[in-house]
Parts: sequence; C-alpha cells; structure tokens
Amino acid sequence: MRLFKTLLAVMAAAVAVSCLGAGMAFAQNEQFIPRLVYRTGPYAPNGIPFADGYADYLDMIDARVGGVGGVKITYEECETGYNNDKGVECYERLKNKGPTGASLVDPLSTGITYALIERATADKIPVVSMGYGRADASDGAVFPYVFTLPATYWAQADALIKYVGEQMGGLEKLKDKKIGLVYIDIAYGKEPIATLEKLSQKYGYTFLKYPVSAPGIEQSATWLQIRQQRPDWLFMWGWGVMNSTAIKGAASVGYPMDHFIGVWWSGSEPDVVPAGTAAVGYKSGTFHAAGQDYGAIKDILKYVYDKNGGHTTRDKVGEVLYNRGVINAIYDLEAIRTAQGKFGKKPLKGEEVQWGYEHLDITAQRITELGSDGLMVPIALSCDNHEGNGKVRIQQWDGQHWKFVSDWIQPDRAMLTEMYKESALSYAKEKGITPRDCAKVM
Amino acid sequence: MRRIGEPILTADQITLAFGGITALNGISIEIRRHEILAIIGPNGAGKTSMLNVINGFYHPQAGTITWKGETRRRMRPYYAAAAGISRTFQNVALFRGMTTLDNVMTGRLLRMHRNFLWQAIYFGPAEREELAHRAYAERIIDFLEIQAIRKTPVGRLPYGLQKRVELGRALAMEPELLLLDEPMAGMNVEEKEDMCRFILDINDEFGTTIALIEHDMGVVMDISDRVVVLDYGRKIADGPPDEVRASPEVIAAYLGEPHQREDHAAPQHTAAAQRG
Amino acid sequence: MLYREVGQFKASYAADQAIFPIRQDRWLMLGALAVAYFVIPATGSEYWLLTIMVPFLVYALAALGLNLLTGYAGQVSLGTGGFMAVGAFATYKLTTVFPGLNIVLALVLAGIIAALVGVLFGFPSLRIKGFYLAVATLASQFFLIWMFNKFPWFYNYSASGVISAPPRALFGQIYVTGAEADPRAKYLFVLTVVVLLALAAKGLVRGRIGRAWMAIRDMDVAAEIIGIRPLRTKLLAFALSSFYCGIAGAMWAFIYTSAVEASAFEIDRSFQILFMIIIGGLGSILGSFLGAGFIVLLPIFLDNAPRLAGLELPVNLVTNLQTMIFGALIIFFLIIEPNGLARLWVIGKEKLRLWPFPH
Amino acid sequence: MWDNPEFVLEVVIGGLLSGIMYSLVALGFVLIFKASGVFNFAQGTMVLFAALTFVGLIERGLPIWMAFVIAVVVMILLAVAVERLMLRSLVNQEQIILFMATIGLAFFLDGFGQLVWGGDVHPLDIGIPKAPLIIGGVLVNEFDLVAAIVAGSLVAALALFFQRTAIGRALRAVADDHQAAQSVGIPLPTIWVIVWSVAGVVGLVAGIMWGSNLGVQFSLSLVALKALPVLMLGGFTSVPGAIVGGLIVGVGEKLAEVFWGPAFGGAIEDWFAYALALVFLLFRPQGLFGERIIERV
Repeated sequence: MRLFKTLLAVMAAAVAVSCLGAGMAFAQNEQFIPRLVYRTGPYAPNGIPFADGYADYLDMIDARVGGVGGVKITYEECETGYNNDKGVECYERLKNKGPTGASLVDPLSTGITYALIERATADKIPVVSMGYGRADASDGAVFPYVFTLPATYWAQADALIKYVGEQMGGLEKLKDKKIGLVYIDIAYGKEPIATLEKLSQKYGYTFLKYPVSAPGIEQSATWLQIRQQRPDWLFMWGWGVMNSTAIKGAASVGYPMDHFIGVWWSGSEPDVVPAGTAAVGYKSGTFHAAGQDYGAIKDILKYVYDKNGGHTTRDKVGEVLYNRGVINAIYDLEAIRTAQGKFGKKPLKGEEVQWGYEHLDITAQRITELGSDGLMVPIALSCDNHEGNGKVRIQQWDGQHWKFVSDWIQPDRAMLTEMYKESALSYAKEKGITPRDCAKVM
Repeated sequence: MRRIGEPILTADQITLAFGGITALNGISIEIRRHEILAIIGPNGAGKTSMLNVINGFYHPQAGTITWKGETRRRMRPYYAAAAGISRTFQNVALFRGMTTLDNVMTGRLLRMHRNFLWQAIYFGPAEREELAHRAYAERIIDFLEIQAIRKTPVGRLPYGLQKRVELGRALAMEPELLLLDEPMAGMNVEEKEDMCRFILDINDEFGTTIALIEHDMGVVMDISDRVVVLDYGRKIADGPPDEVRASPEVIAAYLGEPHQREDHAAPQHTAAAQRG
Repeated sequence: MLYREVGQFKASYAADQAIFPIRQDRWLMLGALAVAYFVIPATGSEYWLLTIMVPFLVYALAALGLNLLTGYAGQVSLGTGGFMAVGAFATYKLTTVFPGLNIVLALVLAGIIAALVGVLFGFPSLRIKGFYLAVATLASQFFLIWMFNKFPWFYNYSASGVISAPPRALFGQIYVTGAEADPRAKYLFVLTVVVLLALAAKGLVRGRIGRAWMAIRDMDVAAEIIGIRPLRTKLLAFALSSFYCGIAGAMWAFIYTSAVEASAFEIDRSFQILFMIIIGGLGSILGSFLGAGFIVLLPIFLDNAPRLAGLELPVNLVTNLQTMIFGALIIFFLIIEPNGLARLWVIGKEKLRLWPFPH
Repeated sequence: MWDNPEFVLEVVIGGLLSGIMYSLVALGFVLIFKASGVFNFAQGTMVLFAALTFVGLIERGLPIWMAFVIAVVVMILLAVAVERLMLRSLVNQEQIILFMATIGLAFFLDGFGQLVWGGDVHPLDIGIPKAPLIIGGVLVNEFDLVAAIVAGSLVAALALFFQRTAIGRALRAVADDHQAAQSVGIPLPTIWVIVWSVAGVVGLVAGIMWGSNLGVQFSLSLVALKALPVLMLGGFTSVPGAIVGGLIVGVGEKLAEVFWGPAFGGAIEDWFAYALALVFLLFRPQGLFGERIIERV
C-alpha cells in the first residue's frame, strides 16, 4: 500500500502544478521585471555575476529613490540553466506577473532569445538581447519587439577588425594577413562568421575558422591546427568553460596572447582566472567598463552592501559581468523612464515599454546624471534602429584587472545596416511578415 | 491411422567441429515421415549438436542435409522454421517476459502476414487474422491442458510447465518435423507420463514426425519407433528399440555409464542461455 | 470492491484482446480523454497549455517511440535526440521548400524520413548488443547533430543555424504553428497526433509485430529458431521508433519552442527520454506517458513548490535542491518498483481490486 | 598530410596525451562495471564532485596533501552510502535498472555538489608547469606529459592491486561470476564498497588532472562523454582496454579533426570518436579486450 500512496503523491504533485501560471496578488504601484538567470549548471560561473549585478542595481534604485518615477521596481528570478525550453517555461510563467505583466524580458541567452522572439512579439513584450541574440533583429521594422542595443555580434566583429587594422597601422595592412576565429560550434558561435567573411573580401585577409564542439572541454586538435597555420590575429567566440580552456590552449602552443581577442562574452574574470598566469595579456571586446570607481557602482556599495544587502560579496562587485548586469539594468530602467514620459508615472504595459525603448536616448549628460561616466557610452534608438549605434572597446587582462587598451570604436554602421536589412527581409519573407513603415511610426 | 513413410529428412555424412573437438563425425541419419525417432547416447555424444545442425543453428564443416528432396549444405534457422521444422530446447528457451498465450502465439508468427500498417490500424484485417490464429493457439492450449496459466508470464511457471509451454509454442508452428531436446528432463513421474501421452497424441492426431533426445531408457523404448545411438560423435546403432537394446556396442557405450541426467540445475542453465 | 471484475465475462476472443478488457479501465481511459479534450483546453492557462501540456505530450510521444525500440524490441538506444532532430529539420525543409504543403502531411513525411535514417543507423544492432549498442547509437546522435549544425542547407543558410517554424494552418484558417496560433489549437493538435499514434503503437505491440519484437528482446536465439528474421525485425523497430521520434521532434520545433537549433536535440535529450521509459516502465505504452510526466512535470513542480508554499528562496538553492530531490526520487521509485511506474499502477489496481478487504 | 611528418607526429603525440586523459575517466567506469555489472552513469559527476571537494578544501586553506586525503575519505564514504542506500536494495536487478539508479545518483550529486561548493568556477593549480615544450621542432605539452605519467602510474597501481592483493584477486573472481565471489569468502557488499571507493579515487585523480586544465566547474562532469567511445572500444570490462582504447580514440579523433575535419567544416572529433569505436565494434562486438559474449542453446 505504501508504494501505491507514493504513486498518488506524485500524481497529486503533478496536479498541483496546475495552479501555477495564475500570478499572485501584487501591490498596484509596481513595475514587474521577470529575470531569466542561470545560477546553476555548466554556465553558472558566467551567469551568477551578471544576475547579481542586475539585481543589486534594482535594489539600489529602490533603496535610493524608491524606484523609477515613484514606481517601485519588482523582479523575480527564474533559473533557466542556459537551457532553451527552461527559458521558455520561465518566460511563460512570469509574463503575467505584476499589475501590468512583464514590462520586458532579458533572455540572457542567444538560444532563448530565438525561442522568445515570436512569443514575445505576439504578447507585445520587448525582448532585450543586450549584446547577444540575432543581429538582424536590429532592424526594428521587421522586429518591432526585439532590441539588440548597444551593439550586435556583427558590429563587434567589424570593430575587432578595425582594432586590428589600427594596431597594424591601417586597415590596408590587413592584406594577405591571416585572421582566425575560434568559436563554439553552436548558433551563438556562428554569428560573426558572415561578417568576417564579408570583411575578408573587403580587406583581403585570409579568414580561418576553428570550430570547437560544445561544450569545448577538449580543444587540443584545434590548437595544434592554430600552431600549424599561425594566424596573425585570433578572435574567439566562446562561452563558459570553453573560454578558459582556449586561453590555456593558446598558451600551450605559445600563441602570443596580445594577438588573441575574445568576444565580450569571452572577456570576464571566470574566463581568465582559471587560466592563471597563462591569461596575462589576453584581450577582449566590451561595451562598458569594469571596476568599482563609477558613481552607479559606488552607490550600489553604499545603498546595498553597506546595509548588509547585496547578492554577492563586495570584492566581486565591479567584475566585468557584474557591471554588464548593471548596464543591462540601466538600459531597462531608462527605457521605462522614457516610456513614463509619454504614458505617465504608473506601472506600464509591455507595449508601452517597447515605445520607451524605441525612443531611448541616453545622452552623455544623462550618463553623468546616472553616475556612469566612463562606464558606458551614449546610445540612441529609433523605430528602425534597435541597436542604437553603441561603440566597442578593447580591454586587456593584466593578471589582476581588465584594463582598456583602445579607445571607443564605432563599427561601420552603413555596411551593418545593409546586412541587417537584407537578413531581416529574408526572415520576414519566410515568416510572411510585412515590415512596419517607420516613417509612419511616431 | 499413421503409418511410417519415406524419409523426409536425410542428414548425410555430417561433420561438425568446434576448434579441436569434433562434436559430430561423419554422421548420417534419416528421419522418416510420421515416425518417432529417439536419439540417445551418453553425455557429450553430440545429440544436441545433431539437432542444432538439423535446424540450422550450427553449420557443419562437411555433409549435407536433404529436407523433402531439397539438399543444402547449411540450414538457416528461420529457413528451417519456415520449411516446417520446429523444436524445443534442452534448457527451456521461452520468452520469459511474455505470457503463456503470447509464447504460443509466437509459434504462429510465420503464418501471420498483415504488414505493420494494418497492424497499426489493428481493427479490421489485422484483428481478424489475430483472432483466427488465437483460435488455433487456444486449441493447442486446450490440447496441452494449460488453460489455467494462459495469462501467466512464463517466467513465473514451474519448470515442468515451462517445458509444456515450449512444446505448445513448437506445435503452434504446425511443424512437419518436431525436434524435442530432452522433453522430460527434470520432470517427476506424473509429468513424464503426461509428456509421453502428449508426444504420442501429437504424433497420432497431427501426424507430426518427431525426433527426440531422451535419457530415460524406459521412455525411449516405450514410445519410439526407431532409436539412433550416438557415442563420441559417431553413430553406433540405428534400428528398432529391441534391436538396439541388444546391440553389444550400445551396451559397451552404456556400461559403467550410470543412468544420469545432464540438467540437475536446469534453471541456471536457462539463465545462462538467457544471457547468451 | 471498487475495482471488481466479477461478472465481466468475455464471450469472445475479440473481447479478450481488447485494449482494456476490464470495464473500469475503459471508463478511466474515456474519462482521461474527456478531461484532456474538454476540461484542460477550457480551464488551462496559456502557461499550463504551452509550457506544461504540450512539452509533456511531445516528450510522451518520443518516449513512446523509444519504448517501441528499447522496451519492446530490447534495443537500447541513445540516438533519440538525433532522430528527433531529423524530424524537426525535415519538417522545416519541407514546409519552407513547399510552402503549400499541408502541415499534417509534412509531419508524416518528416516521420518517414526519420524512419529511413533510423533504419540506416539500426544496422549495427545486428551485431552489437546491450550497452555496447547503446553507446554505438551515440555515434548517430553526435553525427546527426553535427550534420544539422554544419550544413547551412538544412537551415536555409540563416546566420546562426536556428530554424524557426513558419506559421501553418489546419483547414485553412486554424493556425497550429507560429506565434499567432491559439494555445488551445496547438494543444489539441498535439494531443490528437499523440493519441492517434499511441493507439497505433498499441495495435503494433499487441499483434504479430509486437510479439516478434518481444521474442527478439527476450531471447534472440530462440526467436530466430521459430522463424523470426532478427535483422528485419530489429530494423522495423528502428524505423517505427524513429518515425515516432521524428514526429515528436518536429512538433517540438514547430509547436513547442517554434525556434530551435540542432543543439536543442543534443545528447541530454536522448538521455532524458531514456530515463522516461525506464522510470515509466519498459515495454508499456502507459509507462511512456507516466515516465514523461515524471521527468517533465516533477521538476517544474519541485521548482515552484517553495513559491507555492510562500517561501522566497534563492533560485540556485531551489534548483540544486530540486535536482537532489529529483535524483533521490528516481532511486526511491526504482527501489520500490524496478519495473517502473506502469507496474506500480498495475499493483495499485490489484490492491483496489481487493479493497477494502486485506486479501 | 604526409608532407609535414613532424606535424603528424605532433598530432599523434597530442592525441596520445589527450587519450590518456580520456582513459583516466574511462577507468572509473570499467572498475565498477567489471566488478558489479553496473554501468555507472554517475562516474562523470563523481569526477566533478571529488574535484570540487578537493579544491574546496584547498580554498579553505588546507595543504594539498591533506585536502587529497580528506577527498579520498569523502569518496569512500560516498561509496559506502551508495552501497547501503542504493545497491543493497537493488541486488539482482537488471543492468538497465541499476544504470537508471546511477542516473538518479548523478542528479543527486550534481545538486549536492553545487549546493555545498557553489556554482562558481574554482581555479585549481597544483603546480604543474603548462609552458609549451618544443622537442626537435615537435611540440609536447608539459602538462599533458605529467598527466600521462600520473595516469600511467595510476594504472600500474591498479594492476598491482588486482594482481597482488587478496582483495584484488577477489574482485577479479567477482568479475567472472558472482557465485565464485561467495566462495572467495568476501561478501558482495564489501566488494561493491571497495570498487566504488577505488572508482571514486580514480575519479578524484581524473578530476584533479582535468580540473587543473579546465578549472573545477560543473562542465567537468561532461568529460564522461569523452570516455564512452573509449569504453566501447576497449570493452567495458578491461582495464588495459580502457588505456589502449583511450589512446586509439585520442589519436584517431585528433588526426581526423586536424587532417579531415577542415574538409567537412571541422568539429568532427566528437562523432568521429564514436564512429571509430563503432567500426571496431562491428568486428569485435564486445570491444577489443572485453569478455566474449557466448550464445548457447
């Protein structure tokens, strides 16, 4: 009989799930943000600091000024484990919470972004894929509810090439040089290939591809090839354990670290620390600064950590991915603030926040107000430009900290916009979407 | 009324060796229509090997097998089955996960022809076919008096019953030639008597030709029309029971050879076979 | 005596071979179907329909497919994910190359393609057995995923190799794929496909083919000697199993997540589905569903349990605890009933049959 | 390919060295399967768990040797727990059931490990040099070399353990047949505890070697996938098989990746390892060194 009871118990458990989905009561003057995070599983080392940064910033805002325009910001984290179907489950679970439902969603994974684009568009909830997701979604005419600010993988690829050119004293010097790309062989890793191939025709360098099969724990073959072909510069689109392994791999074949540049998802503490001294000199792209000496970050320490709050330990505040979480939060809140300017200081619906994002304009002056001078650069979005012309900067690991080694680089917008349009239109065609006419959208 | 006819199976000069050991050494046997042939001999004489060669489980190095006028070097098990040769095993080889009924029904597989699409739809042709064969299977179940265990997974049955179910499965194939490998091994007296009755009835009612291996001399002499004696892979006698019983060679082969069985621990054997 | 069979006499073999020979079971089944078709669509929220029921059904279908191969024919396979991927990408190519193609037809064709691939990768099963075969099927798993990831033709040269389902309708206007599709339409479509295929599976396993499979599973040597051709039988199992998995994969990509990359069907998926049939019960149609329920619903439940109880725990703590409890429960259930939940169900019924009397 | 012999040599050496790393993981599987017929899906997680414990202790300021000793003790306790709470109640179950149980164990350890030690990445440096070593134009990675030596000595130790000690012989007996085990006079539970402990320690070593390469983090449990083709190839029941299999797989996949990979767009080594093993299996269905599967009627 005991075993029969246990069976019943499981059945009951399954049934109990049914009462989910219906969100619970929320106070009325709140703006709810669903937080898709991954604090466990293979990518946790990168997921944790990001989630902490975002959460700490919201806590700080609520503590300092009691929310945005007097509207308290609430959030609930949901563990995706960087797993697409789990991400969808989280989105569906949280999208109706709060008085106005989810104001926006940060999928925090290229895969989940792809899975959410259509759902969220149908639900009129903005998908904010900050520096990840599908690049062509920058074309707001076809993807009204997807935002790729401040820069896409394609933009970054172009920026890296510009940087390399600069280092060699002029892009024309790239001719007949060899540039390699080490990438994790999944959707995310393949994003920059098209751009780098296009540019290779333009500048006449040879483009070498080195796919690493996920999760990238075994790369010796790749590095033997690299040692053999000796590309002059090496880019990396990696994630999680692949990054540190690759840096070790580069060291093991004596590849010059300062010619090895990672995407901004391959340029944070969890990527370099495990590699130890091998990682010194390794570079990566980024769209914001690391470190604690910026107003916003100081405020977090002041209003959250000094009051024994905070999601992590003081010393981890200011890590690259932590600050990236903060930046993400800043963008989201600024969009909400912008929307409040039009729709009033009240909890807003997703489509209202979408308007806010489309009219988001973070000026240098505004950045100062935010206490983020040097932490980030101005961006301005519009109906047909959901990327906002963000800039890219190169940072280098000195064994202790990430230091900038370049100025802010503006990618070749003309070319990119062209590429976005082309790709977006083919998507629209496949899906039977008729693009908005942004001239008519005010 | 049955009467023994012309040979339906002729094994000619069969030689079979594993590595160094010669299991069968140029043995020739013929099995005549409607007869009950007993193959006897001390342990390791090559009796089971002989059956395995006949229904294609082993492939002899030399010799031929002629089945109903068709001569071939080697049989394939499913060809033998299709051609009407079925058998039981020394250590029961039932499908332990299935019920008695299903085991008997597997005997009908060769005669069921609906393809998987019909099967998937089930209702209609497939069901009609199923029921027709179910009816036949039930006849056999009645015949072997195993109605009570129809729906019991055979794994749970006592050894004696398992042997009976296995016989049922073999019968369900409506074989022309039935090979029985120690059908009475590990049975008590009543079970043996039942089994003897079944064998005789099968031979009688269905006119099935039967070749069986048995150790129990009493049984052998009672039920068989003809006896073949093997010893160390050679045939040392072939003829009516009384004749064979008198043959000095046979007596020599059996002298000092106590009247023993090969399977005290049948279940383990079965288990072993399962693993195989 | 809720569950008495007394007085239910079977007049014919037909009645005896019915799917549910016992009246109570028939009622139970009809009840379940009624709930599935009327109550759930009427009451279920979008969350409940799209992120719990649909994946549950899709998983159940895949588990069903694997159960045909592993539970009935005894060929342990870890290639399920690969075959699901075949179904998904085949459907994608079919629907994009022939936009006019009816979605149902597309699914069937995709299933057939998956079946062919399954046959191809089934050949080693003639020689390789048990865990060796299981690991061998991983070759197909890794190869297929690699292939769909590597050759842009499969995903129409999109930059990232992600395929996203074009909207397709049934009877002209009822959309079942794409984001605009009504959750209920999606759910009912999946439900119908699964129910039909489950019935077909039942038909297969209770007849000639099912017995041939089980014979091979229980003792291939003896099976051969009663006239079963091992290779043919095993390959048929691989084909039909892959057909089911293929359709499951297609529905996963088109109806559940509506955008996938090859890695959505990577090895973990295959393992997950193997877990389902072992926990649910090898060689049991019902088991496939119970197993899918266990593996899909339980984690979601454990995930939400603390919040339902009003506790605000950090997500990583919840997730880790969830994983631990989940693992512990797997072991627990195996210990109380190694033959899976389906067997527990049967035992439960036997208890009910006697209830309230001890014996 | 042949136009550049020392590069080929380099790849081969690289392959051999990674192969050894695979063997390290495969060993754990073999030990348990050999003695108890259990295909231990949790081996990968045990590698992670052991490494996490080890590095966690070091981070709490323990000297390496002490951390190692304690980690070993922990793995032994784990083995005892597994036997008491899991195996004991599943004696004589079919292999696939035991396999499933170890999956449950894997889930449990995944959660438990992260619960105790957190999901962060823990850098692990036990002072093995990582600089490239160029011998006659051929690159050999010092670290891999050390790893190879460690693996080699570990195998030697195991071999001795199996050949020389009474327990070892008992284990071999069990492997052959469980009845025999009783006659040896060592109760089955004890034997299980022993093999699981040994497998745990092997896992610890593997975890340390891999961990000081990847950093100790969740992904460490995925190295198990690299061990499976090795098992297929070497046979689930053979210690030397695990080694030879590892080497063959290592060399095979590296050569394939480096020389044929580019033709197919690369990243073929994962499935190639399995395909390679598959080809071997078609000729020896029980693996190179596995015990013959006898079919009898």
